[in-house]
Amino acid sequence: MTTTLRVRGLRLWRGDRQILAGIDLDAAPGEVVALMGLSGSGKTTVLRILAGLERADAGEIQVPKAGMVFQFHYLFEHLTALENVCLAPVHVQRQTRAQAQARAEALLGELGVGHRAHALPRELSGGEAQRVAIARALAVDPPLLLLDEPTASLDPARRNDLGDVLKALAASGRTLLLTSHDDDFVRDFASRVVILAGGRVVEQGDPHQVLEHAQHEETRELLQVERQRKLGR
Amino acid sequence: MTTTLRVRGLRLWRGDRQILAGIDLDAAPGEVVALMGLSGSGKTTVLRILAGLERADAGEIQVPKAGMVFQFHYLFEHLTALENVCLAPVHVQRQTRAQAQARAEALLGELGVGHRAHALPRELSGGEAQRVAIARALAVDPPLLLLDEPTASLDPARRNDLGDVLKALAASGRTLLLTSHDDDFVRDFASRVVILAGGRVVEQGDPHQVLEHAQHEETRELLQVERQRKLGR
Amino acid sequence: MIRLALLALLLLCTAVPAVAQPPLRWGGDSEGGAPFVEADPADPAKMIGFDVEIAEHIAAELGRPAQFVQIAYSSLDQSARRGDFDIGLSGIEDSPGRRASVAASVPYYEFREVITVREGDRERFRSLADLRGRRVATLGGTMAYDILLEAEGEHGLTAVSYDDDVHPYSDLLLGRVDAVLLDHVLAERAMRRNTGLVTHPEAVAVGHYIIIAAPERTDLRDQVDAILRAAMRDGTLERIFRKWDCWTEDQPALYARVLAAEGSDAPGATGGAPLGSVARAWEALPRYLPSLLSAAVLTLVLSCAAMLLAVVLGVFIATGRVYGDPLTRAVLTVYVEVMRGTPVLLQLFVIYYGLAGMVRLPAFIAALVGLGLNYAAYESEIYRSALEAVPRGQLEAARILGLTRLQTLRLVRAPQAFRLALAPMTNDFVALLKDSSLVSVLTVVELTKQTQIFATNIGSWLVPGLLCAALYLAMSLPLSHLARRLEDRWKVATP
Amino acid sequence: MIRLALLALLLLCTAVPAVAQPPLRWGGDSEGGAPFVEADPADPAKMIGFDVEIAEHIAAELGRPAQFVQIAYSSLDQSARRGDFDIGLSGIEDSPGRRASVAASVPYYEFREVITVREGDRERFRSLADLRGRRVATLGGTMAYDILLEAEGEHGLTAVSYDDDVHPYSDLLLGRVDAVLLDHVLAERAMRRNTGLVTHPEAVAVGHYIIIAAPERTDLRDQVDAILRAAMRDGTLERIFRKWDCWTEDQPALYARVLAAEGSDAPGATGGAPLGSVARAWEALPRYLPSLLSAAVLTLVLSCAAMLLAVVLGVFIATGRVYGDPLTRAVLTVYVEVMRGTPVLLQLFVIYYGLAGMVRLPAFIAALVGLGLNYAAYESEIYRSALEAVPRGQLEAARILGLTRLQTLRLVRAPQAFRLALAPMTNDFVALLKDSSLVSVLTVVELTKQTQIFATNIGSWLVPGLLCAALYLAMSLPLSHLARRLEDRWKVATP
Ligand SMILES: Nc1ncnc2c1ncn2[C@@H]1O[C@H](COP(=O)(O)OP(=O)(O)OP(=O)(O)O)[C@@H](O)[C@H]1O
Ligand SMILES: Nc1ncnc2c1ncn2[C@@H]1O[C@H](COP(=O)(O)OP(=O)(O)OP(=O)(O)O)[C@@H](O)[C@H]1O
Ligand SMILES: [Mg+2]
Ligand SMILES: [Mg+2]
Repeated sequence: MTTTLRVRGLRLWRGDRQILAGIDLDAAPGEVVALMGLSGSGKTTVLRILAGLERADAGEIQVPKAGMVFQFHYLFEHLTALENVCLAPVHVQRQTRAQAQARAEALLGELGVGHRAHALPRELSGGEAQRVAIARALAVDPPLLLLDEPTASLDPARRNDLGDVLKALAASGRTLLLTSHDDDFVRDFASRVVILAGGRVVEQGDPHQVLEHAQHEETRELLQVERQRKLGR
Repeated sequence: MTTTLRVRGLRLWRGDRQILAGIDLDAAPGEVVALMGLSGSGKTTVLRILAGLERADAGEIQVPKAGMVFQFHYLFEHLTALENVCLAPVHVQRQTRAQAQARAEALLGELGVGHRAHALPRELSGGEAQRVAIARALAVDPPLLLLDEPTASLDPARRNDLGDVLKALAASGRTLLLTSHDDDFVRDFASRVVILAGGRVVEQGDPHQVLEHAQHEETRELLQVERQRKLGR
Repeated sequence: MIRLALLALLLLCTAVPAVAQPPLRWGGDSEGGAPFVEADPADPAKMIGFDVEIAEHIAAELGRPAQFVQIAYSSLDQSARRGDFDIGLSGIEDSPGRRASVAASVPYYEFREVITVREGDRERFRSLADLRGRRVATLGGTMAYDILLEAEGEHGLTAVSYDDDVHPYSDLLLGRVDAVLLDHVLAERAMRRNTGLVTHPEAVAVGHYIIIAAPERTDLRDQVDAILRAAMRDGTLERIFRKWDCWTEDQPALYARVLAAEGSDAPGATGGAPLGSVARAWEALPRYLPSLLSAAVLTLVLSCAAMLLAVVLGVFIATGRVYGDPLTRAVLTVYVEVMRGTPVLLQLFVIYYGLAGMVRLPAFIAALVGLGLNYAAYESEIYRSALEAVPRGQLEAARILGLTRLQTLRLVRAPQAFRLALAPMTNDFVALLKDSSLVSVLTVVELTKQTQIFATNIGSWLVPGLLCAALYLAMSLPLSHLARRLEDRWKVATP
Repeated sequence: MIRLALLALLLLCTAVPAVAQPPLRWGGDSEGGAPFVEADPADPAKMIGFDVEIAEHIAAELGRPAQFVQIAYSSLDQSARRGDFDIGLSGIEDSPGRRASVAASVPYYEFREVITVREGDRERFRSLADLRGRRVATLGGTMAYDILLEAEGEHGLTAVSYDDDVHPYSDLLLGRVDAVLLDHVLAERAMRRNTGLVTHPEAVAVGHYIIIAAPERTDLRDQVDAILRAAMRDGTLERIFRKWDCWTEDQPALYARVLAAEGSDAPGATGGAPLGSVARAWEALPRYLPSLLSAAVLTLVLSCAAMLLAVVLGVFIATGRVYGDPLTRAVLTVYVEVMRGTPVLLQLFVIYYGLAGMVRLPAFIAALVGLGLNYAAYESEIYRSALEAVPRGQLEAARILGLTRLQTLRLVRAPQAFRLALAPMTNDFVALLKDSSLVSVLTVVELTKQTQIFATNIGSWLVPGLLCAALYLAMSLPLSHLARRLEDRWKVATP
């Protein structure tokens, strides 16, 4: 198995709080790895370090060029949805404008926001903006794609559409690393789940296995109330 | 039943797109009403109109003073989490600073972000910011509380904490109107669900009833894939 | 702090007039010299001259001690309106404009406007008509100057105005001008001072000296009129003028006219807005408009070019300060602080004179470079701050997409920063239009300088000032308008 | 466009000197008058005077035609360095400072510094020591002025410097000063012009006239030296000075010394940086520093007060333009455009003179109000733009919490806008420090004006200019520093 992503002993402090206390993580082409953990457990931080937006205080990282979808989309405010998606293909990949535009329109359509292509970010609904941001990341087609809570603002229908898109991408040899609070989504679309707690990876493996029969205290805590609720129903 | 909120025939156009095509909506003290619908169906728009941030093109609205939690939190960037929560109690409700601060700390603690009270918004994780925003809205204790996707960035554990807080609020006579994509959350904590589609309310009622035995095509479409998936599992 | 407060207090106090026994404060210009007002060579603390004696006579008649107040000749009207003195007399010419803006007495002396030329030209230049194509000097703000402006059109001569009555004659001797038109009193004085000049006795026109007071002091003016009339009747005025060797046969006729008009409304006795001087300025306007307009064009070209330089340089400096290594940043910070913190005037001097050893820049280029370098410091600060205000998320999104730093700057950061920088930039451009007037020290004649020339020449700031303001406005308004339209367009894109 | 281009071209061309047959261009100031250089009253195109004859003699010896270039006396050194002429002579005094900054010839004339007083004071004031507590006039930038500055400390007199050599004597007659110290050539000329004055023949000091050239033209200077020496030997110089009635018995002794020193190194013949004049200025500095510092304090007080007014008013205007009804907005927009678009100088005039009829503001207050009102327009634009750049979500969040508009402005919008406005505001404050110099037209003596007085008095801009720049910098740097620290602190809060 060719490892695209290899992380060993990632550590990070913020002031005197240790956010990451030694994270080990691997991901190979074809995998959809889901990072789960309590809010504030450092999921976003891990993705940002992998994307090169932040520096770890310690640790080894081996990472290919990565694309990223941010938790708060960060669309370019002065450009329309379509222009947002076309920017990198035209200026980084040197595609012709027509070529880039055609692909962008296809992507936006696939994610169900084709009809908002000419809207500015501030004119989009939360879920629309989220999907435009996903389209923007997909347009450059990076070998590793980092998605931070891509399902947060999506309704169940859109969420499954996105799941299908991601699965297809993985099947074509990309590596996907995403964070999510949605255990249903993770169960349905991730090939592996990684549970983060106390700045460490406490458990990982097949989503069904991990989420239904959590071995670790922390995993149970994360899902506990949820499970109690499900049981009590 | 005293109606706190009464909306009739709400209509809104954006350019030549009709976003709202005649919404009727009621909510009484003690209710937790969940607004569901596809991304882009106008949920946020309805809340914004009720909050007085936007004007409808037509319709009657009868609405008490409302608080609101935004889809993208909109914390005051120059103030710490605690200062964000204290601002309105001190300057609008004329509480003493000590009084406001004590209550703010309690609220933040209840929502699990007490340890981040002195962080600036940009130093918070997505879920932390979301919860600070919720605390800010709760601090002024308005008779009607509008929450736009309050669960979007929350993990299952935090989500249930929030659900309990909201239920308690309703029990004390507040009216709650929230939007959500999370059918589990709605099922567990909403007293009524309202399905928005094509700019209209297509169905409403008890969440279990509506979500399990949807009468309308649009509701089924919204949940369809989800249900198929659940069945197929 | 105490020292500052004292200083401020002092400044406040100096402007508050002391109120004691009321002497008659009379204003005049002792630089004007004999026979009007001058310091007594024997006792310089004492003023002598016919205007002095008339003022003292009036004070005596009013039963008040006379107190002299030194006022520059060209400021007499203004000072009268400000109330810096009670009455003013110093060879002040009668004119409708003056009558409209201050309270004016009856005329007390009649003078003739006469032409003075070099001895060699005695026969060639006998009248204004003979002076076609020649430069004719006079004192700005006088009737003589108005006559010359008229003659520019009629006789094709060039009027040259001076701020004093000495240099017209010395420049006549030097050959810089070919004739001087001034009143016979000044001309005679000049003849005494200089040899080689000759004055034609024929009057080109006649005028009168009057006494002025603040517009609202018509009571005082009426008293002065009564005293003057009495002095005409009883020979007091004649005695004074004879003593100063200024008595001419024109005076009895003038006195007769003044005394005959007693009781009837004196001309312009009504006061009111300074319409007269405005009218005179409007009349002169067509002659000045072309040079004002071309000065405005120069100002605009200079400002645009300098602003262009400032913007380009400012962008580089700002980029360097945001992206550069610590050394680059330090060097650029020093540049900005020094250029911004020291007067541009000094910088212009350094560039024009200081660098002359290395490179002799033409004045226009030196002005452009000086203003451009100075404003670049200001612009760079605006851009730096605007660039730093672009939200980090926008830059991170660009970076993650693989945009280079330059691409990020060009495609994401600069477009968003520009919106923030637009208003301060517009401010600076509008300010630069006016600041460019500093380059007049480098002999570049731009709008302000040209206005000054105009104002000196017609002897009033009102119309030239308004016109100058209007021209500056005409340059800045389209700019503001454009900036506002751009802003409005971008506002749509604000989250 | 074509017209603009032509204009620019024209401006470019005027500065490029024509290169043809090489006449000897010699610079002098014809305003200096006889017996140095003046226009021939008989033929004003011709210059006459002993310096003219010496220049023509040198040109003849060099086999080149002589061509006169008019240069203001105080600019002679600067023009020499710029290369505006080949040699300069016009009663130019020898001094170490001058020798260090231009190429200087051997002395060709020795003069005595003498004291002139009013006839009545002949016995009272015989020496500088007699003039304790008195005002003594002279020409700025001369040796005499240096002597007076020395005497200020030693004899407790007050040195008063003038830009020309006429007014010291006329003011002496007027009693504004009690004595004049100048060289005997100027003194004698003044005695001929004025009555009532008397000059004591005793020399307070002696000095020499020299010929100057650009620092690098030592070749030319050496040729001039050779010609001057020859002219000393063969009596040419004596003949010239006798003709102009300036020959004195001091000259043969001078010539003997000059000729004896031939071959040995002439003093300061090495050229180099203008250390001499700098040294002289440093020497004069302690006398000027107090007034410069208090002028700087005045500038600072005025600027701070005006900026405060501008900020407060600017906040109100910006608020009105953002929140006001359409009429308020329109009125405020007009205010901003007019105040911003027209020169502040004009506005100061209107406030000081124009409003004098309604309210007579003290100069300092008028200056403060004028600058404040003008800058308020600029500040308001900055604030308006910054207020409008605050993200809508922040305002909506405030509104939903029940904050009033004013509370939102105060607690949310302004604090976030201020960060954006800080850099342009700092720019404006720093600019205002310099712009406040405009108020000198209202007779307020601030830093620039005081520097000018200093520079005129010591006859050089170098040290006063640097000092002035340093003082302005000293005022603006703490401000910039503070602004940057504030910005850094806020940067932390940027999303
Ligand atoms: N700039 C910062 N300064 C200080 N602390 C920070 C900063 N950014 C993040 N943190 C803290 O680091 C911790 C991890 O943040 P991170 O955003 O990685 O959490 P997360 O797992 O993504 O949470 P969520 O699910 O809420 O998005 C949080 O407690 C957060 O408050
Ligand atoms: N300012 C605007 N200009 C134009 N269209 C807008 C604007 N704001 C929202 N819209 C459009 O109105 C529709 C409804 O938006 P709204 O934000 O109410 O959707 P939503 O139901 O909240 O969706 P989501 O679940 O994605 O948040 C969307 O299609 C959106 O693109
Ligand atoms: Mg996160
Ligand atoms: Mg929404």
